[in-house]
Amino acid sequence: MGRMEMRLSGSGGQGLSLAAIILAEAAASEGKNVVQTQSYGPEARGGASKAEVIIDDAEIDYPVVTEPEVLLCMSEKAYEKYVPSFKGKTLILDSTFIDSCPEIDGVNVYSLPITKLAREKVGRQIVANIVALGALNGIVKIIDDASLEQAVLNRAPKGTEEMNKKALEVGLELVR
Amino acid sequence: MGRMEMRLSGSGGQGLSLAAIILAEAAASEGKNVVQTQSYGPEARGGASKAEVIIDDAEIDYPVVTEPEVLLCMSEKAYEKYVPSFKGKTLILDSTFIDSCPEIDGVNVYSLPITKLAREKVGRQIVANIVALGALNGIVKIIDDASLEQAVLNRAPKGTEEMNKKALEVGLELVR
Amino acid sequence: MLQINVENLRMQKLPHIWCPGCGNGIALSALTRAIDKLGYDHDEVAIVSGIGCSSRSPGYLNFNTLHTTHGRAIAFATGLKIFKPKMKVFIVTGDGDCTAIGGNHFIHAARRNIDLNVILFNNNIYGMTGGQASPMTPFGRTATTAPYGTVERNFDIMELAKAAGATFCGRATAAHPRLIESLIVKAAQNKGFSVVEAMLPCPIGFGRRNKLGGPVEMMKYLEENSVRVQKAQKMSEEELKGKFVIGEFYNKPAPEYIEEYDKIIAKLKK
Amino acid sequence: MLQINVENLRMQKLPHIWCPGCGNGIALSALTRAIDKLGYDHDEVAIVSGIGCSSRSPGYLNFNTLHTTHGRAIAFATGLKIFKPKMKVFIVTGDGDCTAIGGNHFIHAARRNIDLNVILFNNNIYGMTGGQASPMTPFGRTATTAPYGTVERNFDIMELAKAAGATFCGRATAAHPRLIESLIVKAAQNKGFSVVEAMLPCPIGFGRRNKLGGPVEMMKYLEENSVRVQKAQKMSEEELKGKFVIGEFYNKPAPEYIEEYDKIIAKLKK
Amino acid sequence: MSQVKTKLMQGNEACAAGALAAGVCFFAGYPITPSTEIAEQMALHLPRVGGKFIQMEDEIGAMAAVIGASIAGAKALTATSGPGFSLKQENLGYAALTEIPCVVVDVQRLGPSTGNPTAPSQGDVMQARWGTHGDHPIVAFSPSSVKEAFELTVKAVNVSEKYRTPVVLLLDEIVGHMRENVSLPDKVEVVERMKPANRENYLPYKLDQEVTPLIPFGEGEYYHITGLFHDESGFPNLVPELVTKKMDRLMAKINNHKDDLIITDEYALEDAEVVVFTYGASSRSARRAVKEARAQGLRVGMLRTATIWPFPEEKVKAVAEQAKAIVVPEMNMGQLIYEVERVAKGEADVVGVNRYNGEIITPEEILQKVKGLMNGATN
Amino acid sequence: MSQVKTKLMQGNEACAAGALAAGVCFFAGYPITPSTEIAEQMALHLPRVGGKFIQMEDEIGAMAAVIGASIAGAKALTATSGPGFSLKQENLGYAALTEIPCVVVDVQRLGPSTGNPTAPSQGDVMQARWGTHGDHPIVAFSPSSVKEAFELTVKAVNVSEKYRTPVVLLLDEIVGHMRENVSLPDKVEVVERMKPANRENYLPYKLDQEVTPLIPFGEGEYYHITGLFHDESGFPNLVPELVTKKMDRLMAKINNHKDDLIITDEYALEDAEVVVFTYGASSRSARRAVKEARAQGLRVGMLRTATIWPFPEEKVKAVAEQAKAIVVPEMNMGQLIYEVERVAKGEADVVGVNRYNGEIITPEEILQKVKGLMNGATN
Amino acid sequence: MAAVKATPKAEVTIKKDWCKGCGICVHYCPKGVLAMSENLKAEVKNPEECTGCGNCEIYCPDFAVSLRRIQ
Amino acid sequence: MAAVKATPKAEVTIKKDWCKGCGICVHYCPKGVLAMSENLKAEVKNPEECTGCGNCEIYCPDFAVSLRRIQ
Ligand SMILES: Cc1ncc(C[n+]2csc(CCOP(=O)(O)OP(=O)(O)O)c2C)c(N)n1
Ligand SMILES: Cc1ncc(C[n+]2csc(CCOP(=O)(O)OP(=O)(O)O)c2C)c(N)n1
Ligand code: SF4
Ligand code: SF4
Ligand code: SF4
Ligand code: SF4
Ligand code: SF4
Ligand code: SF4
Ligand SMILES: [Mg+2]
Ligand SMILES: [Mg+2]
Repeated sequence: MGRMEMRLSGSGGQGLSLAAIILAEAAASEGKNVVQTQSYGPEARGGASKAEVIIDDAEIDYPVVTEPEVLLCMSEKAYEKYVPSFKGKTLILDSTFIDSCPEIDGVNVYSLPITKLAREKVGRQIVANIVALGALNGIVKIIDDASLEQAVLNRAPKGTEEMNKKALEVGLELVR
Repeated sequence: MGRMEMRLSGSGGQGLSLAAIILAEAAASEGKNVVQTQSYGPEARGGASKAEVIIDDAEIDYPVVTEPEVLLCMSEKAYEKYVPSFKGKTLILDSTFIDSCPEIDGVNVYSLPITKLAREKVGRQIVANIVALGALNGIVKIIDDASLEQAVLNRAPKGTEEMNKKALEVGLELVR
Repeated sequence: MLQINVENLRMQKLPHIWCPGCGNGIALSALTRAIDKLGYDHDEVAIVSGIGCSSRSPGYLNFNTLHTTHGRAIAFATGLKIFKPKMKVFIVTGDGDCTAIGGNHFIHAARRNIDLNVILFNNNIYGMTGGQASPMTPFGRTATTAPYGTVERNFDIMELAKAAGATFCGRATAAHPRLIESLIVKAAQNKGFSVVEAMLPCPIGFGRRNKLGGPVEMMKYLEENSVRVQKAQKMSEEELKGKFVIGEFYNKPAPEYIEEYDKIIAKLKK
Repeated sequence: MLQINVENLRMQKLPHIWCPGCGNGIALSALTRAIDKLGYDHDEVAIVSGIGCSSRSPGYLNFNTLHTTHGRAIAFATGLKIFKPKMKVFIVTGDGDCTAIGGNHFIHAARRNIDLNVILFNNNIYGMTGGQASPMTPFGRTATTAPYGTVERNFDIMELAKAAGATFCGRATAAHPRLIESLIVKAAQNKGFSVVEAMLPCPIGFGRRNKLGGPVEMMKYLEENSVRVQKAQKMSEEELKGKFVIGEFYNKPAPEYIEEYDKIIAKLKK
Repeated sequence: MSQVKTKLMQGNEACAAGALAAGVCFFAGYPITPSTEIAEQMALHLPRVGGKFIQMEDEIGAMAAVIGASIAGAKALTATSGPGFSLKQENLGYAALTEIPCVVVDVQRLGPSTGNPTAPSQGDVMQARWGTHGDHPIVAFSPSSVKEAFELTVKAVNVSEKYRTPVVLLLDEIVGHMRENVSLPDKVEVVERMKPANRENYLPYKLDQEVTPLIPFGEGEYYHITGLFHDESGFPNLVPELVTKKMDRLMAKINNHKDDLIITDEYALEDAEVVVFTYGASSRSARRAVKEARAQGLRVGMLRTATIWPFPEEKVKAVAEQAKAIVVPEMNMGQLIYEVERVAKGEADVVGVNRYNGEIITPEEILQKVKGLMNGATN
Repeated sequence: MSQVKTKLMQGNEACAAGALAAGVCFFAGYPITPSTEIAEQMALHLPRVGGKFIQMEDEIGAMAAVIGASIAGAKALTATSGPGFSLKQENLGYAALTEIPCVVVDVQRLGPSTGNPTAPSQGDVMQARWGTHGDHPIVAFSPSSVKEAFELTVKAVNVSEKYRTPVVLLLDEIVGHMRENVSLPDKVEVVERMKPANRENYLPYKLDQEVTPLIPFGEGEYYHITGLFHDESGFPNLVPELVTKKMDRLMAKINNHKDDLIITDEYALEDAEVVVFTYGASSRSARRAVKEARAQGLRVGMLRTATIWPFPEEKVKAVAEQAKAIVVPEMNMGQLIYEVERVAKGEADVVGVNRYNGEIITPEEILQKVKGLMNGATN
Repeated sequence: MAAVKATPKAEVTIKKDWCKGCGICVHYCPKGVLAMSENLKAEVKNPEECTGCGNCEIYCPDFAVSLRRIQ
Repeated sequence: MAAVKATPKAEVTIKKDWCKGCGICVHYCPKGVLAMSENLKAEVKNPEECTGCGNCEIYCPDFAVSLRRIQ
């Protein structure tokens, strides 16, 4: 596998950094090289924030995401900020917050009710990030489902394992 | 006149810096170039301290006294510190504090009861520095007596003018 | 708006950067209302801050505004005020900014009794850097740098200010925004060093880690545990445990630094 | 010597650099006697100082001695003590060192109630740099940087220490060397942050410019204007004007920082 | 699929892990972005290993406490960023003169002043050398990956103990905040604080030895430490001859051990006409640029240094003699390039690629500059 | 005998007198040897002219107060020495970024750390350039006589106002403490703070102008000042393009005006084979050495700079091209020599004469080094 | 007593763009005039109950609530 | 009463080298045992009056006074 760049975007409290970390950890557990970064600071408060992952079989020199192949947007602001310049292949939108579903040449656009389902099917809006992870991997399939589940469980606070597993499944379901 | 270097040495409270300043101001008032420096810091407390003057008709570049022609010592410690390396012509010792009166080749040594006379003839030990000034200039005669007196008066706190004038005279007397 | 004079705000800079339910906005609102009540001109007011979430306040206020370095707001303000005494100077500062790194400037300005008004936005935590313990984090509370609960006692800034020489001291909470406002008015009216402590919820940096609930729960907490200073005087130390005493603590004029210095200038002129 | 144990002194470093009649020597002497009374080993004692005339003290004391940077003695000592709690740490610091540039470390160490003993050599002036005003120069006194008399009020360091959280506070003067000694003993016995203020004559930097006479006159002045704290409590503010209240001000144990931290270590070990 | 035992780690975390691995048992700090995670990690882990963490009232106090703890025998570390690094300078100089081992981590962010607290920079490189007043020895390392953040922290602690000197570790926001998969060694080589062979007449500052073992306070010798110039026993002594000897020894203990201190690596250097000289996060871009250049058949190489101070003069000199041009990419307005220019003595053209706006330098920018020079060079 | 109207003055006094002559009306400081006389003079004189003096609780506060007063419209100055200069660094960077005029006098003493507080040094020369974190513009002057202490203080105040930038004045203990007879002008050229021609839409940080006039607080415009990167109006703005523009402008406002900023003088340079490059008190020794060399028929010259930063690159380059060798005497372990080496690009040998023990360099030492090089040169 | 529709004393407006959904105004409104909407913004539910007490405006940390007195 | 010569309780020694002549010991000696000499150093004038109170040793800022108890 060559270099693969992904951007998860949304707003401050949505847990996208954690999602990116889990994604990176899952990839690493499979022997891939990974770099994970995220935006910090005031821009991450209120405005749009992002977390990014680079996965590569080879050593990763340049550690910055410039042209992600996959973009996840979970807020209106993130949509406004990152979609216009998107040149990748896969665009995933959380329709709970984003009404529009644009048609872009060469881009597969998935408009999914991620947060809504987290609330309705898992019962906790807070796991929307895991639902998103499930959906994302369901689409791009860079990581073995089992590896991803393990990575999610490794990071799940005690007592929330089942809920997180459920969330991951809900996400996967969404795109199966 | 060529470069003339003088060192006034003693201990912390004896007012030798002031004496050096007056000397320098007197010389400056006659159109000479002067540089005045002094030792600072802990060494000036307790140990031997010094104040130095360079007088020259020409511009003074190097501002440090290295081989003074004139050395005044007003304490035992200063005597111990500065006399051994003295290579100049005129050595003035305050016999109030320094018992020894060495004979050194090519050096004119003056052992004078400077502080004693300040106490006895002017009534205030504190003007010993001015007495010393009078004696010093009486010997080396670099400055016009009137210029020196004016310089002393310029620096004398209000009400002490007469006392300082007297002190200067006592010093001059000593070597006349 | 009815109570808030929008001319005191830089509307084009809003919405502000603070998190949902952050108490800074409540105190900032009280400050604008107080300045309005005081009837100052925009140009005679200076708002000076250090660094922190709270210290971003000046940017939203329509006066001369100065965002300095962490902990140094009072020192910058000292120079400003001394050189131009006609300025009415308010210092907006966080508990970290004012009492950690800035503690020395605080006690010295108090000692000099220089005519500055410190509005201390106390959220018991370092908000901007993500929830580290501050000198006003209560003993036992957790923070990212106190994962097992802080073992440090916190300052009682009212006591400290008074002991250092402040001549007006008062405290309120976000649950008492009208009290914040009236204390700021009184602080400004005091010719000398004045301190108003506003206890504010930081749901993100403090509340979450300490399981204090969301913004509303934190407001309730402040409300329920506040005791007026008059009532507190009649309560035992035991009864006061865990309570926040609010109200006017101290108000006793003393010679002000700039006035005293001006006396010297006047004397020398003669 | 009879009362002074010369083993506590570095005799080969004496005579010290201080001026004739400087009060530092009197306080230093009291400190050696106190340590002697406390019965500490040489090697378990650390004396830490900042920069100033008074801060040269450690060089003359036969223990682990640390002469740090201006104002930072308490912060250095904090690291030292936390890492090696068995050390008995005394901080010798001047009024400028401790309360001007070092004020913040002072109030924070007090807040933490860390087991350090601050012996504040208060000569009301910056001695080492030649007589500038300090935060403890009394209002109206002259100094090289206050040629027309200082317009700043001075700290009452007992009040400040207490408000910041110190658990033992006491004051004496050079005219009461035995009181300095006994206060230091008590300070050391207090498990927590202790402050002993020793008011000392600086004939050169303070006395001369303020026309207070020579060493003996300054000692008399201290003697005559001192009032024991017990007596002071019965005096009016008016009567106390210009007086120095001496004695033990405050002695009330509270949780000590290192002990509290150790509890966490112990808990984690389980 | 095979499970590899690597760990995803943030640079700041790796730094904390390195500190713990090297035996650091005391941390004093004051929070500041983008370094705070180091403090947070130390707060979490130190009490578990019986060490001590304290959040001080400011950076000055933190630096002081670290020195105080080191004097008591601790391997001690503090972490900060630009504004805090500025505040630590006075006490950093104290540690240098009094020869107290300690490590200061500066996770560089965009300055000057508050600047942009969350943006990367390499703007404190010269400050690390010249930030405190007066001449003084300093050692500074700068990692360019998470793994190296771990390794160089271990090295920094070891060097500080071995040479009794403060060591600066210059991270940048990129290396500090990014996460990479790393596999860390279970054990690392650790230099323990030297103990004197002979305790009789212990002199903490022997002049005929580059480094005298430091006996901690409270361990049998009681002596004096001062920031004034001092004699061999540690007591104040301002005699000029002694001062000269002290300063000469201070500098020699670093300068005589450049082999031990200077860590560089080379890439495609043999026949390079243009050499990219690089360090820190920028070297990630540089490496990619050089790879790309080689792929295009250009004779371009790279010299990366992990040691900022002492500056790798010899290596750069050799490169200057070999190459036609040296390209120096830096996330600042040109700092280490001053050293490169000085050492190159006009033997090679020296050209900077600079970003000072919070963005990382891209491989393309470097490549472009290199190509420009190649064209020039073949003319 | 004719009475000449000159005055005996200490360097520190002359500095204070220069400040007053240039219109300084605010001083905040904290005592430290060997700078304290400046504060003492200001305490004495400022209230007489309606100005304000304050002794702050520390150097950090002093620097802050000076900036605060300048924002209120004061020409403001502070004075310190090494340890205090280290503490002022953070706020010095704030002044640089926010473009607040102010002057910082550093009377250099022997460092590092407390070192020897009463001994002279030129050890803070690099610190003046690199002491605060991040890139920033700086101007620094260094006088070599009492008269020049006066003149350069005036210049420093003027430059700081003209370019809205902090200026550092590097005295040394020798120049600060020695007294010389000087005749000072009754009046000096004074740059007043610029007033904007047009007040409408006042922008304190216009990008299309090197320097925008600074309207003091309380004089009709109310706006925002921050140590974060900011846009033309002064509000925080971290957009990279803006940051680049800001930084470029900051540097350009100094670098484009080197003619106005760089003050040097030459002595016997025309046919010189060996040139002594010098500054501060050391140049007094250098001058004597060069005189002596010329008296002995040696082709030796001297280039003295009163401006340390920006470094007089052009002049040094010219000298390097002309001479066989450049001798750089410094009361430090070699600091400005780095710049000389860099600029010389190997065109001339560059050799230092260094003292770092509290003694001034003697003319003999310099002469000896020069002679050695002459011999080498004639071989 | 027959249900009488109250006359509102003030008109409340919520700036949706600025509202961050903290719920504080809702908590401090003594009359239940305000409520949180589905998308987590404050909204005016029972305008007629408003007594014009001003709490909502004063307590809102985001300057998102405006009152206009109704004469 | 006939004059009886007192028996000193302690022997006082002044280290001339360390004495800086401040006069404090003289002031605090309750019995006038000490006095200042011509050359401004403290000296023991009336050794027999010494009560061994210890003031001189404790008050001397220069560690220049030593007491030795006389048994
Ligand atoms: C010298 C320096 N040290 C540290 C920081 C990092 N810093 C920024 S804000 C802050 C603390 C903020 O806490 P507080 O003052 O309570 O304000 P809040 O964010 O809670 O409103 C710190 C430590 C800094 N900017 N400068
Ligand atoms: C950072 C720094 N600022 C200033 C100084 C200069 N300085 C040395 S001692 C001193 C004050 C001494 O006053 P105090 O602490 O009262 O001690 P004293 O000499 O009176 O005993 C000052 C300002 C310094 N050494 N370092
Ligand atoms: S972190 Fe806390 S103080 Fe900062 S904006 Fe968020 S809630 Fe407010
Ligand atoms: S200046 Fe004052 S404090 Fe310093 S040694 Fe002299 S008398 Fe003592
Ligand atoms: S003014 Fe009072 S009653 Fe009306 S909506 Fe606001 S809080 Fe409710
Ligand atoms: S208080 Fe303000 S921000 Fe909070 S919910 Fe109400 S309108 Fe929205
Ligand atoms: S011991 Fe007492 S009585 Fe004897 S000499 Fe000393 S002070 Fe006087
Ligand atoms: S007290 Fe000590 S120093 Fe002073 S006169 Fe007596 S013996 Fe001498
Ligand atoms: Mg806070
Ligand atoms: Mg003092």
